Amino acid sequence: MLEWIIVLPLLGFLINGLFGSIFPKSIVGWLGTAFVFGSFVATCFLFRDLLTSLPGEGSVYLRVFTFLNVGNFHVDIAFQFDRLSAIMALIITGIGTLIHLYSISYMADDAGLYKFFSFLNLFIFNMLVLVLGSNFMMMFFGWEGVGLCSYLLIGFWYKNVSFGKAARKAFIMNRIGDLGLLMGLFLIYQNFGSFEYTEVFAKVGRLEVGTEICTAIALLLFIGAMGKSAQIPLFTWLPDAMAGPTPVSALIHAATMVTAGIYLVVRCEAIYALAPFAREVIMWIGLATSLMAALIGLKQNDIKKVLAYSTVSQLGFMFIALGCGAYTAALFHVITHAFFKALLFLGAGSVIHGMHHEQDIRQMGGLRKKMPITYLTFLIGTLAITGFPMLSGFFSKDEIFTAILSHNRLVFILGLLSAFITVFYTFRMFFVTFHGTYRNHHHSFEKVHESPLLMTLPLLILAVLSVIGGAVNFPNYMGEGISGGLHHLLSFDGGGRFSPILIFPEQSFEISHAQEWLLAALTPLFLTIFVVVRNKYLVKAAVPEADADQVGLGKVLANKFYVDESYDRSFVEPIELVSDTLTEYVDEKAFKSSFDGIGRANQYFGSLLSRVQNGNIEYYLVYMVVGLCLLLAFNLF
Amino acid sequence: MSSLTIFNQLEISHYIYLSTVLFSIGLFGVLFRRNAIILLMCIELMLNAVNLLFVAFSSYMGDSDGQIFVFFIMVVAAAEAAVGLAILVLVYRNTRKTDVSVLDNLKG
Amino acid sequence: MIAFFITFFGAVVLLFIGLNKRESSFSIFAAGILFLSAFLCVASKFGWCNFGILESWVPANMMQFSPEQLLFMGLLSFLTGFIILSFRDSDIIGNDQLALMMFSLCGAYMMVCYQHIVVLFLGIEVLSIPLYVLAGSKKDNIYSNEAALKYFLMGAFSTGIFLLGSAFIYGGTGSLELELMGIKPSFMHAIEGMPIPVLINAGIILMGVGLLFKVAAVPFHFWAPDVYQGSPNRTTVFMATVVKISAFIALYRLLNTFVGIKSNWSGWLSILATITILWGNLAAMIQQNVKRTLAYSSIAHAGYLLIFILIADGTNAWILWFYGLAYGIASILVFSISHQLYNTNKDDTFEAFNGLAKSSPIVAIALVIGVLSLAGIPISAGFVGKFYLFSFAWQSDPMLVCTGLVGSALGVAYYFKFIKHAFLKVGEKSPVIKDRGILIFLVLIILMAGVFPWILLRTFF
Amino acid sequence: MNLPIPFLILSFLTILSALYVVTSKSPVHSVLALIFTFFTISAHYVLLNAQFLAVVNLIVYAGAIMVLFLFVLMLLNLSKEIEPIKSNAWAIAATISAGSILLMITAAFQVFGEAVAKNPVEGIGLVKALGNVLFTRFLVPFELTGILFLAAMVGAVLLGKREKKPTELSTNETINP
Repeated sequence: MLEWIIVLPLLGFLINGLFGSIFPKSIVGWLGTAFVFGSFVATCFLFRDLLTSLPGEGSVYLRVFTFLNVGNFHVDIAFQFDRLSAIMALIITGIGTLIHLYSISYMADDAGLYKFFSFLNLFIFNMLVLVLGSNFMMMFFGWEGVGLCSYLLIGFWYKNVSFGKAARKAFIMNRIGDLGLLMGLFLIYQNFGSFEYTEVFAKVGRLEVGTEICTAIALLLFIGAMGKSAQIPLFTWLPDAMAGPTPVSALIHAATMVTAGIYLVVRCEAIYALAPFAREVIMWIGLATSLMAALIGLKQNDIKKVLAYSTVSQLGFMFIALGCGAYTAALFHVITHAFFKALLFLGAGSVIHGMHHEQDIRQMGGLRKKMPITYLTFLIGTLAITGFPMLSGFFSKDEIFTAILSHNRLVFILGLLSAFITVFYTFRMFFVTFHGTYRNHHHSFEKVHESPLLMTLPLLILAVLSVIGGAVNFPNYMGEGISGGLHHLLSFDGGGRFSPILIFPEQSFEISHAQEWLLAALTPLFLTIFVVVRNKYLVKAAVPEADADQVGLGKVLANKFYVDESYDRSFVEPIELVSDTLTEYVDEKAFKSSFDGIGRANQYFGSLLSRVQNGNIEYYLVYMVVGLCLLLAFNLF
Repeated sequence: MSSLTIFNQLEISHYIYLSTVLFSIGLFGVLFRRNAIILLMCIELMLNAVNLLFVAFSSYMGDSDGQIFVFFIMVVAAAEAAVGLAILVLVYRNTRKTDVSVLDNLKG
Repeated sequence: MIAFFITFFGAVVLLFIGLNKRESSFSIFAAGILFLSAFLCVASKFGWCNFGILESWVPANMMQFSPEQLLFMGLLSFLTGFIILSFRDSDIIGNDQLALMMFSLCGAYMMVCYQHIVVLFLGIEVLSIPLYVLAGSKKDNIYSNEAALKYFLMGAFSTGIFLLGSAFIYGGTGSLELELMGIKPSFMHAIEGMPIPVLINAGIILMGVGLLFKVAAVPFHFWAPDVYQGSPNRTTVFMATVVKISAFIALYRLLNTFVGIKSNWSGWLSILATITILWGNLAAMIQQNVKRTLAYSSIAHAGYLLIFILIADGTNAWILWFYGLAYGIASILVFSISHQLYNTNKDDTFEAFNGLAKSSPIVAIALVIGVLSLAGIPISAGFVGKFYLFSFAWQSDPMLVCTGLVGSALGVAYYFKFIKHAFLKVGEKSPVIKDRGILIFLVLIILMAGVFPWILLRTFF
Repeated sequence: MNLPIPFLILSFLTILSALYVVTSKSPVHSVLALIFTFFTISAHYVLLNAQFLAVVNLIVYAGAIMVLFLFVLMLLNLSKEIEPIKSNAWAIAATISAGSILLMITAAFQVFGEAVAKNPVEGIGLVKALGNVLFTRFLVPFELTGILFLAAMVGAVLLGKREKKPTELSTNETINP
């Protein structure tokens, strides 16, 4: 069964890739979807076995063949279906199926439809290799593979426009991450003599907390995670990646690929457990990323950019949780985030589709009348991401905050701030898009239409999942969720459960009653922000400023209520100011320009080198002799 | 034999210095001149400096390998000169020049 | 030795039967001879056949035919066969050119199995002299002329440097035999506080420079981009693969003799390796011309292989063999596709690849696999080669490996240009790609070596 | 340092003529100076008891290779060509590069000395001795030079012959010494 999970998407890739051009268009999409769905069904079967099996059993190990076996090297092509990979595989194939389904309709007009579906299938295959591989090499294969697919899919619509710079930037950032990952892998091999998870973690288990080598490996692997999961300072590629088709953004850049970094850290939990310093670093970087991305998200007007920054921000939350040692919470948030972020992206795609490829929210407004299903599902997604009580996001965020609270108060407060800002910018986007009046001058309001059933069906399914997704892992005081929740699936209780997961028992995050009250008291605060945003963007129907005239903020607002003004002065304006500053100086200037700078430096050095290569043999001879002189001088004296 | 008596007075360092000087003169010529034929000649000069050094070592150590090597170097130099001059004539046919600095179309 | 005979006499026969005729059947004949010679090399390695009679008159202190050498000779012969086969439709096919390439291959054999510096020297010259001619074989093309002249002048110059080095070594160690050369310096090194004579130190550098010129290591690489660009495509790919690999084998065997005084030469060599990797990759990033890009990429690959020279200990030559195979096959693949595209589009920039995925998807996939192998992305042979290389080097020189990794990271940026142009851009013309069979075969080799590398290595080593 | 007079004179002449080769304006003068240099080098060979090589050097280099050079010079009518003079910067660069190689090597020898044992053997430079070695020990490389010559010959023909009429060879470049 395990082999089918992996082989089916590959088959889909090959069939569509090789023969797709001769198939009729209608078949191509369904074919691609069917293969992923088959993979999903296979995953479900295996997962059922896993759930019903006794602790410590039910995981499947499949060794295909030996990849390298020379000298001391021994690397197998092998797959392992354990509880962690099961959860990831379910997300990948499940959400993947829905997004394939959605794409059939969304991409229907595209000439390269078969290419699109074959790339998507290839992506699913690589992602499955990443999470199902039983050793670090397999993970690395998948890691590189998803990078390639991401590159191909981002550029899918770029046909004739040159995107050299953006691509190069994304490239350099991802390669810096990969470099860290590779060096981490080398260190692992050097110290533990194997790449196999079980062997490595067994050896790691004998080390002591704080061992330097563990810290080094943990940090290097985290650099890899930074690149893939878009953390500071390697995050700016993700917003740029939104240039790809929307289903791609939903699948790769929100639900699956970007969570590979989280998977990596959870998988290497044994190493991170011994490296408290590395965890601390992860936590602070996650916090910084989450805050900064949220602030930047406040001022974005492109609907996909808002979602992109919110993805970065949510990934930051997951890393905060990992830094606290709350692996279950992080994974839980991966799951719920996959639901609601895929929902939001697909909803945004539906809006873009309905608006004839308009992505600027300032050009929208009042869409709720025209697109009721999209509106409703988008509302659910928005509520879920903001942590509205009893929706999926509420439970996962609650769990993360519980962990943070018992770990570090300062981080808790700052994280909370970030969560508030999330509420702010998500609802801002929501209200501006769906409420108010229609503001577009290019297309008349009549032309705006609801998307076809093929697109709304995945939205509805995802909306349901976003509502009930929290049930996967109810907090303890609400009783156990499905089969005892994720804790049950993942944790180690000494009773011979399957060991590769969480070798060290996860600490339980007990909080006092007072603190529970504190958490409970947060709900009104959320509501306050909701009211503020509602007031500004719905009641007063403020339109976000164009990028050009961001100065006259006060003029836009009618001077209705004093309380509004005070809210604005005390709350909105400072935040927006910070956001502006961040967008303008930190994101644009510091990060973008520093990475552009790397690109430019490459360019500069490259052109310098090519100027040396001036075509004149006399110069070449002199260079050679000078080189020879230097060598002699270096060695003889 | 008079040459033997002279040989007995010589030190190997004299020949090392002499060959190095000759080699450097050839090298200087290669760097300094622009006419491809002269460049070729300077390279021949470098090869001769090496030959001299080989012969000197060979005589000093009483080992014939060095002199055989010189023999092979001469052989190769002849073949190289033939091919080199053929290339030069070819270039001359197309450009009417033997100045190496004229040919700088390939660069970057 | 049998490879020598077959290759040489094959070339002579080719010269006679093909007088003044130009037919592509000569290419098939030549390739057949080369595959036969490759097969016989492998066969005599496994002892399926015995050519002891031929080899008995070769003194062991001149040339040596150990299993390792046989495999290297087989590899070179195999690669040359593929080069000839995939460039059959080259616009100037002459039996004389094929014969020259085979003579050149004989030189490469000598560089592989030399035991005496005379043979190495002759090998370098037999390798180079036909190449000077082949580089200029487009006689009415000014670029080809320029390439020939540049290659010749710089090659002859580097020969002079190499010879000065061998003279120094001769004086310093008293011998020109590979076996005996290393004895004296290692002995002297073993004695505490005894300096290694200048003659030997300088000799190693000068000889090394002569060979580093052939492998195009910075700063002796300046000929490479220009000559690669100006030469006919078939010659370029021969230079980029067979010449480079054989020069590396020669360098490896030469420096391995002086392994006793490794500390004397490992310092500057690792500096050169670092510079070469960075230089090659950085300069490749801004190129628009496909051949120049590949030329700089081959310089970068020379840098990676210099890392091998630094970690070679006489038992791990299989890394070089495997890397050479992976690099050679991938280069031939990419070069031959770009050659055929050039024939259609008359455009030697990346624009020639536009729309390849649409017009001929199979070729585009072959291109992707070749490029991924050059870039060292998993499931391709290039990845496995790099992986072996870097993991062996990691033990002794982590800094160098980091440089190598940075270099490969930079490299992906320009290797993906191929994929970008082939898959994401629209082209007007639909190129005619012949010989898909050969392309697919090459792809299969890359994938086979990339997925089941150890079967290959277990079979041969 | 008591240098024997013949060595001194010969070395002086060698270096002087070599310098003339690289500095002379006229290519023909350069060729003639180079031939003279070869003569002096042959004389050095005699001093070093390498009589056979002394003769071969004259025959091969002065007799064949340099004639080839002269031939090409005459053929291309380059004897009068005044080479464009390079700027002083080039002269300085070339001098510094070549001079530093020279200095580097000689200085290294000054500092560390060289270790070559003097062990002359009577008569190794004679034809008989050399021939004996060449056709026994060095038989294989000797045979291999056959490949070299064949390759050089084919190459020179290939470059020299005219494209249109493949049978007609322009004779001058195909001469092979």
